Amino acid sequence: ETVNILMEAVPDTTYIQQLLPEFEEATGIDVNLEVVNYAEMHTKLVPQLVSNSGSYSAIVVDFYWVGEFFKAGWMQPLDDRIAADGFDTSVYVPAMMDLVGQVEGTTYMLPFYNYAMGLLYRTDLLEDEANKTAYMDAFGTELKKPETWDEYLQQVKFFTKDGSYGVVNQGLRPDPIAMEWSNYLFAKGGEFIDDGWHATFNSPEGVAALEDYITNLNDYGPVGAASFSFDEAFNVFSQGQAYSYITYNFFRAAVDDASGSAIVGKGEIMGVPGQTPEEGGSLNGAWGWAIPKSSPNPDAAWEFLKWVESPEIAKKRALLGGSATRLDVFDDAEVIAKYPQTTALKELLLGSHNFPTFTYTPQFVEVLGRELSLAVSGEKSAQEALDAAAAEFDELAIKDGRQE
Amino acid sequence: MAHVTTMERENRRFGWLLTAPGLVLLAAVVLFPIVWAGITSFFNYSLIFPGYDDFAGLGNYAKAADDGEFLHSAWITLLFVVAVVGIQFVAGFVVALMLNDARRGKTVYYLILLCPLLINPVVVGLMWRMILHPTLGIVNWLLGTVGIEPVNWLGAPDMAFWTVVLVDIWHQVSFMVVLLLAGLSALPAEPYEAARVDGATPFQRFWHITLPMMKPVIVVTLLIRMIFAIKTYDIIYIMTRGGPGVATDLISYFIYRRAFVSLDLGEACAMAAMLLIVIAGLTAVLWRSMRQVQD
Amino acid sequence: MASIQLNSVSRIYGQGASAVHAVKGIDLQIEDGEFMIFLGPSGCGKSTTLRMIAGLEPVSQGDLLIDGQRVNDVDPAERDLAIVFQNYALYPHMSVRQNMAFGLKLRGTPGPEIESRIAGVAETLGIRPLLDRKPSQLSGGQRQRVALGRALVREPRAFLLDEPLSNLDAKLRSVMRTELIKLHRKLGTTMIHVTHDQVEAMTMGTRICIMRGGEIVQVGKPQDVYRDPADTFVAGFLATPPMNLIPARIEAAGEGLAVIAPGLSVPVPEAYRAAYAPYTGREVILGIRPEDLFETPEGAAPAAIDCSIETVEALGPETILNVKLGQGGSELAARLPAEGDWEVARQIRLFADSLRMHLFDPETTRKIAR
Amino acid sequence: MASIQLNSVSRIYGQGASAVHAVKGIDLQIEDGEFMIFLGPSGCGKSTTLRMIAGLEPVSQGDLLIDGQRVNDVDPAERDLAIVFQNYALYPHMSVRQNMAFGLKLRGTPGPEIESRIAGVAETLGIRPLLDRKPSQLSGGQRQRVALGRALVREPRAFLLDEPLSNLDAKLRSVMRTELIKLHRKLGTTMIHVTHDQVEAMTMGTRICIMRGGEIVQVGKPQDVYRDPADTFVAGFLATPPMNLIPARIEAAGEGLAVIAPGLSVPVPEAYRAAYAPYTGREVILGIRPEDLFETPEGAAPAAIDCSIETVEALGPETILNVKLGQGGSELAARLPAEGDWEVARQIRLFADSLRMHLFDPETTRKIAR
Amino acid sequence: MKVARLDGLVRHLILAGFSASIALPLLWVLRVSLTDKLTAYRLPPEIGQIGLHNFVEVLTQYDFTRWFGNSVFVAVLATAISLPAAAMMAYATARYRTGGWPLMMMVLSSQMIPPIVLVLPMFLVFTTLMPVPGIIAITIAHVAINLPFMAWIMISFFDEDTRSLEEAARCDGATRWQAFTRVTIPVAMPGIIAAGLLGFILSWNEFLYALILGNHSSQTLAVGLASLETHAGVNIAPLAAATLLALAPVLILLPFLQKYLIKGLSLGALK
Ligand SMILES: Nc1ncnc2c1ncn2[C@@H]1O[C@H](COP(=O)(O)OP(=O)(O)OP(=O)(O)O)[C@@H](O)[C@H]1O
Ligand SMILES: Nc1ncnc2c1ncn2[C@@H]1O[C@H](COP(=O)(O)OP(=O)(O)OP(=O)(O)O)[C@@H](O)[C@H]1O
Ligand SMILES: [Mg+2]
Ligand SMILES: [Mg+2]
Repeated sequence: ETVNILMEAVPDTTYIQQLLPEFEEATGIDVNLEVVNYAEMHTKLVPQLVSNSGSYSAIVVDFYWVGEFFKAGWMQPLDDRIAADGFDTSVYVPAMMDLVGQVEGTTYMLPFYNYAMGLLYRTDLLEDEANKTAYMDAFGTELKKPETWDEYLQQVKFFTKDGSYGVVNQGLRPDPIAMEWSNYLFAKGGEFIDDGWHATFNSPEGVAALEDYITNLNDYGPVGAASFSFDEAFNVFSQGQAYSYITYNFFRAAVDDASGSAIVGKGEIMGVPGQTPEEGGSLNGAWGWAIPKSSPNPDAAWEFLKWVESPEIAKKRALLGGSATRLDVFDDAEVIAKYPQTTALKELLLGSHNFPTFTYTPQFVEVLGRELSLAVSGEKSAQEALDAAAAEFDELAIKDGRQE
Repeated sequence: MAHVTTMERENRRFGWLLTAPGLVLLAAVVLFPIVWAGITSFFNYSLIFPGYDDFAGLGNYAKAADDGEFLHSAWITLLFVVAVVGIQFVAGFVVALMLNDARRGKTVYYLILLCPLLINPVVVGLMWRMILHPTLGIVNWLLGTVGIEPVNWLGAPDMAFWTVVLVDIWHQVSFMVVLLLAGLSALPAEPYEAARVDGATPFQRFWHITLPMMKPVIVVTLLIRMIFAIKTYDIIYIMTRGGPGVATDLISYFIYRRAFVSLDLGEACAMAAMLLIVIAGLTAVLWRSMRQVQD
Repeated sequence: MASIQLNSVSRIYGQGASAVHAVKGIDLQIEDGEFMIFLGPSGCGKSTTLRMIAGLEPVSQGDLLIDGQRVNDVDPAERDLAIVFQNYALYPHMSVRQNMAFGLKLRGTPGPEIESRIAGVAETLGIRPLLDRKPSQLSGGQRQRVALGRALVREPRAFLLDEPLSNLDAKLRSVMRTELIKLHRKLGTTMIHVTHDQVEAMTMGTRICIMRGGEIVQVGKPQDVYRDPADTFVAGFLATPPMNLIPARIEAAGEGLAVIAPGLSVPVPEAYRAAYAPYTGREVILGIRPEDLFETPEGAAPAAIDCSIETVEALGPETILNVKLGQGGSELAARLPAEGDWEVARQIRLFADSLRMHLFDPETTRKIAR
Repeated sequence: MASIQLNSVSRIYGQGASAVHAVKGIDLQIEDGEFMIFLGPSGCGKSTTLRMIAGLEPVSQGDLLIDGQRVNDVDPAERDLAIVFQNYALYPHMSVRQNMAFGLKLRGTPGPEIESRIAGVAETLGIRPLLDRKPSQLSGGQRQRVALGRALVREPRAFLLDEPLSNLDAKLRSVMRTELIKLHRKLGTTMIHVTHDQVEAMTMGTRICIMRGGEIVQVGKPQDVYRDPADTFVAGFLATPPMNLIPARIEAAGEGLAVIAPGLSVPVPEAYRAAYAPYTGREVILGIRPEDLFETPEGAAPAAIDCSIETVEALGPETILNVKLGQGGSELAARLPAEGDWEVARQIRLFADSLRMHLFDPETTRKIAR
Repeated sequence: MKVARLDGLVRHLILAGFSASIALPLLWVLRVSLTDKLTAYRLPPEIGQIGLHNFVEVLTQYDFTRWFGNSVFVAVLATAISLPAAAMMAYATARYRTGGWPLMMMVLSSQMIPPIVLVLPMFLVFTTLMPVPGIIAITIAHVAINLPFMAWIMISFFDEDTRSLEEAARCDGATRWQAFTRVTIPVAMPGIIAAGLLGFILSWNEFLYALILGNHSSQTLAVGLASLETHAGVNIAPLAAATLLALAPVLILLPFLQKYLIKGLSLGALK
């Protein structure tokens, strides 16, 4: 028997690939991982899911497809299987289960890995004595890792000098800019929606967040950041030309990869600081495992899910460098010993905010990305752009029945 | 001639016989999708709730015609197509002419200019993003060494449009060269000899002999390139995602999002149908001008 | 108006083993205003020479001079010659009118003048009703006339005509012949005319240039070449039927000499005796033109030839007899009046004027001077 | 081997106002084994007729029969005819050898036989050294020979030859003429041969078909057509120079009649008097062939003509004089011996055999029967 | 020749300038392929560690050989099938006006619609026809998409000039089919080969259908290379190496077609 899974080319996929022989040996089930570009996954999945005979036994679901897949009924509920096999879902970080586990009380997915966003910053610059004195002279406070959003912004301004930039942004539409700006929104204390699913991100906080964003991008970042995807942005950072970069947590590992980074050992990640040291501004993000309705062999797929999310394998993945979603892995001594940043990542995750997930999340990301991009390129004011996006959001929410 | 002779009937039969394999192939593979898309364009058909119970009539068309973003995309696409096809045609024709008459080095030139065509658009986009990286790219660095300020290739709306045009030209210009060169190499030599003796300068030979005799090939080349340019989407997808703002939001990418991000197939099909009508109109005009030469 | 000079001009197609030496170092001086005829067997290099003069083929070796100026490297467009191509080379996408107007337009000739020149030439060529057709809608002869017309509307320094009348009927051809001669008289433009037609060759040109295998064999006034062919090739080439060439031998006969061949014995006239004496006892080739054979004794020194009729070709105005000399002898052609009692296999006696005979050296094939 | 029959066959190119009526309902019966010559001015429809027979042009009206069977709708490939195209239509991508082998290969002729047939034909045509060249590497005459060769290697039911010798030199042409005649004798295959060459027309064919403006004017044996042209067109078309046609008038002269024209008065011989009597006092056209004009009285009824020499064309074997009749009279051509004291502007007296004169009705242009 | 030499100089200047603007970015790709990502982005450019490790990585760690094999299979097969069909269609239209222009418009209309709206129904067709669409489905799709475009290109190459040659062939006893295949096709070869080459390239680069209709074993180069752009960044150095590897075999094969593509046939012998 063969289990076919469509996956993205990310480190976590590679780790599973490495562990697969164990599974195949234990169960006699072959596993084919079909690896494609992230951008193409959705395009590739949709026809498979629409058709009543797809070829994928299991799939991985990005958090912002969840609403859509749920609404369209493309995923099989897993509760019966979980109950039958006594699979423990309580070990998952709760925010993970919210995001890529349960929808409206039914479990459709098992969280696979998280990519919550954080603030990558340069430890060497913070520790530099000259910087410390200059910073003290300028602001009268000590130069240390920022605890609040405003302190961070101050540092961004400070480090923009001598051909270096305080920050590098990923201004490409739609998802890079939308995801990145979400951190600004949360850091400024704003929220996307209220309880009644009305858009609130065009609030004064939202507008201020966008203005911060535009200032950072245009004044403290490199030319052309408005068109950067994370790759370009990270390259600027990893070439040592920027002090900070708000991005996905898996880039933390890339900082220490000598084949692509000039700042090995000089970068660290933290949660995006909020208005106060207690609040975090990070955006959460994650992938979940699911079994599609069109799965040709759901039982075998479940076998695989059980195996891949078992405590042993989850730990092995983490030890290879994988990104954890389970608290037991985060707290595992061996893992922490090998990757000291694990603790920081856990905190980051715990302090992160979720993006509104509903049927039209992808569409909303498009809209938001477009409007943010228009604002950044100066064709709309921050307020106009956010108002336009909010109006479209409300329409989508109404269409989805979330809003009266 | 009043009556149809057997031979004409035979000709006709033979024509259809030759056409049959192609038609069968097309009918088997693309007929259903086209009809399906046509029908779907009249329904509120979303992939989330697939089904034909919500008839929309011309609603999807009206919506598209009323959609500012869509119209903007159409306008941007028009500019893009004119710029890309125009520049590629002129450059491609010049190169094809030069290459056609060159005595030495043909193969080398040809191999070089064929390379871009053989590179996947996705890779082309990624490579150019790297090369045009505003701070880490070689181009801006080279410009810097001669004292030119770094160019914001993809980050500024106007520039981004032209950057995309430039990259597409780099990638596709050889398409024109290949076709036009094939056309040129099939031209008979005699009229050129006659024209040279008649005292025509190289430009006059080009204008009075090459252009008219090449017209069918030129028309087809322009037509095909135009259709492909309208369908451009990979490069946009990789390089700008339609940004910054909506500066490079070409229509194909727009329709792509409508279909696979919004999953609103009804509307996407309506937009595609509108596009089809426009292109078909253009094609008809070009085809007629081609026939004028043939007759 | 131009003089054209070829100094050891060669043209080699291709390279290496498969190279074709189409023109082999020919020397030729064509004076300004001359009407030069190129004549020679198929494939001898006539078109190639013409195309080199026009600038369409590169000159492989040698120098080509027009009006004393070396033009090997001058573009055809700047040579200002008009050419009628053997294969017509009409512009397929242009109407007959446009085909003819093209060269004039390029020279900036004003529209009305173009029109009137085309009208005139089209009238002469009888293609007036065809002016708006495309070449593909014309018959072979009509195309050829258009090709001719395209050259004639211009006023070039020289006309190069490559068999421009080959596809025309006899009547039209004779009209065209006259027109070309008239044109040449009127304009005085240098003309080079390639033809296979005996009449054209003899009547149109001021000189004939006879080529063979890429080389020039003889150049001269038509009548001179006809009367005094340089070698057996020219003798056998010019005119139809060509000069009869009979392997023979010079023998002493009494007082004088006689040319002896199977079935034939022609006494050498006194006038030639000195010239031919050194050849006594040697093989020669005897040349007699078909029109120098008569039924009745004629001319100053008639020599009788006995023969039998092999074939009779009644051409209308006259009859060509192919006759066989005596036992196993050569075949001769004789041009005789249309009416006569010609019957195949009949024995007849013909007379040749021995003053009009030619002798050639069989080794060099060259004429034995006298 | 095939008989070919055309029953009111027409060909109309195009439609409506610009339609060209290239062939206008011609009737013609070509017997099996005949050698038919098509003759006519450029654009008269010869090629079109040939192409219809070959099946390349649709027959617009009428019936085309081969061996009694209506073939209007039969595919060219099934007619099994071989054609030499006026424009050669050689396959540019094939070598000469392949060009010639193509038709045989299609018929499944075995390889060695193809080879030997090609070798034979190539030998005859003198293109053996060219067998491996591409058509673009050949001279005009060589291409034409290849085109001829391509037809000759086959053994079709009929050969259709469209001016197959027009680009060959006189010598080669006469060789080819003989070869074609031989071939026809040997195979007995029906042949249709379009030519503009007087000699070919007169010597090769069993019959000549003279066309004009899409219609057939006269069909008959070559000598018959020559001796007895149906109308002024045929009279003026066949032969170069053509028959002299002089506007004249028949008048009673004493006992008999005389044909009177400015500067000329020819008594009507007794034999014709009855036939011409009805025309007394009416305009006629007098026809005299150039070769029927002599310097000395000749023939049964010599009539003297006084004229002055206008031009002298010395062709070699003979001389063509253009003379002018008396004061403001017509111009005549006369074919006279090569040697003579011809000088432009000299007054001479020529004699015509009035038994050989023809009279034509100027209205219908048809010959007045006698 | 003096004029000719100047002419040639200008010509080669233009060609060289053009080729350079095409080739320089490719040289940059070559450079990237020989180093690592860090060095590739270093400015001012430094030589760094030069080596073939990226090529090794592409060949060993990625499914490059399979992608490449699949691409070759699909592109070659699709071109081999669609080229003759398209040539026949184009010829019928050019010579016999079969179906007239409405047919050609209809044929081309499939090209005028963004493939994105066609790919889903096509996927549905294929899933009903075969359990798992794969490389065969991709090939068939490519045949159908490239056919109209190739047919259109070729119409203009089957022009009137070949008609008289076909007539000669018909009289030589060739059927319509033989006249077409043995005379017209060879004479129109430059155009046919050009259309074939472009069809091959189109299929080689085609992404959407290959993505949607393919599965893990039938990934083509286009899809495979795209997966080197990961969520965690672009593996630019291996990508550059893979791009060059993919280029090489095609460029090696090409000179064999150059007779038709570049030199042209001298068809001056029609009359
Ligand atoms: N495609 C065509 N369209 C219109 N008219 C045509 C076409 N082809 C030929 N004609 C006309 O038909 C007439 C007959 O042409 P055809 O080729 O039969 O002449 P021909 O007797 O062979 O003349 P030639 O001796 O010059 O070859 C000519 O007047 C010609 O102009
Ligand atoms: N492109 C070529 N390549 C090789 N040989 C060639 C080429 N063109 C012509 N030739 C050869 O050169 C010789 C001269 O050709 P040319 O055309 O000058 O002959 P021609 O005297 O005009 O003959 P014709 O009377 O048959 O037209 C011929 O033997 C021909 O085969
Ligand atoms: Mg020639
Ligand atoms: Mg003809």
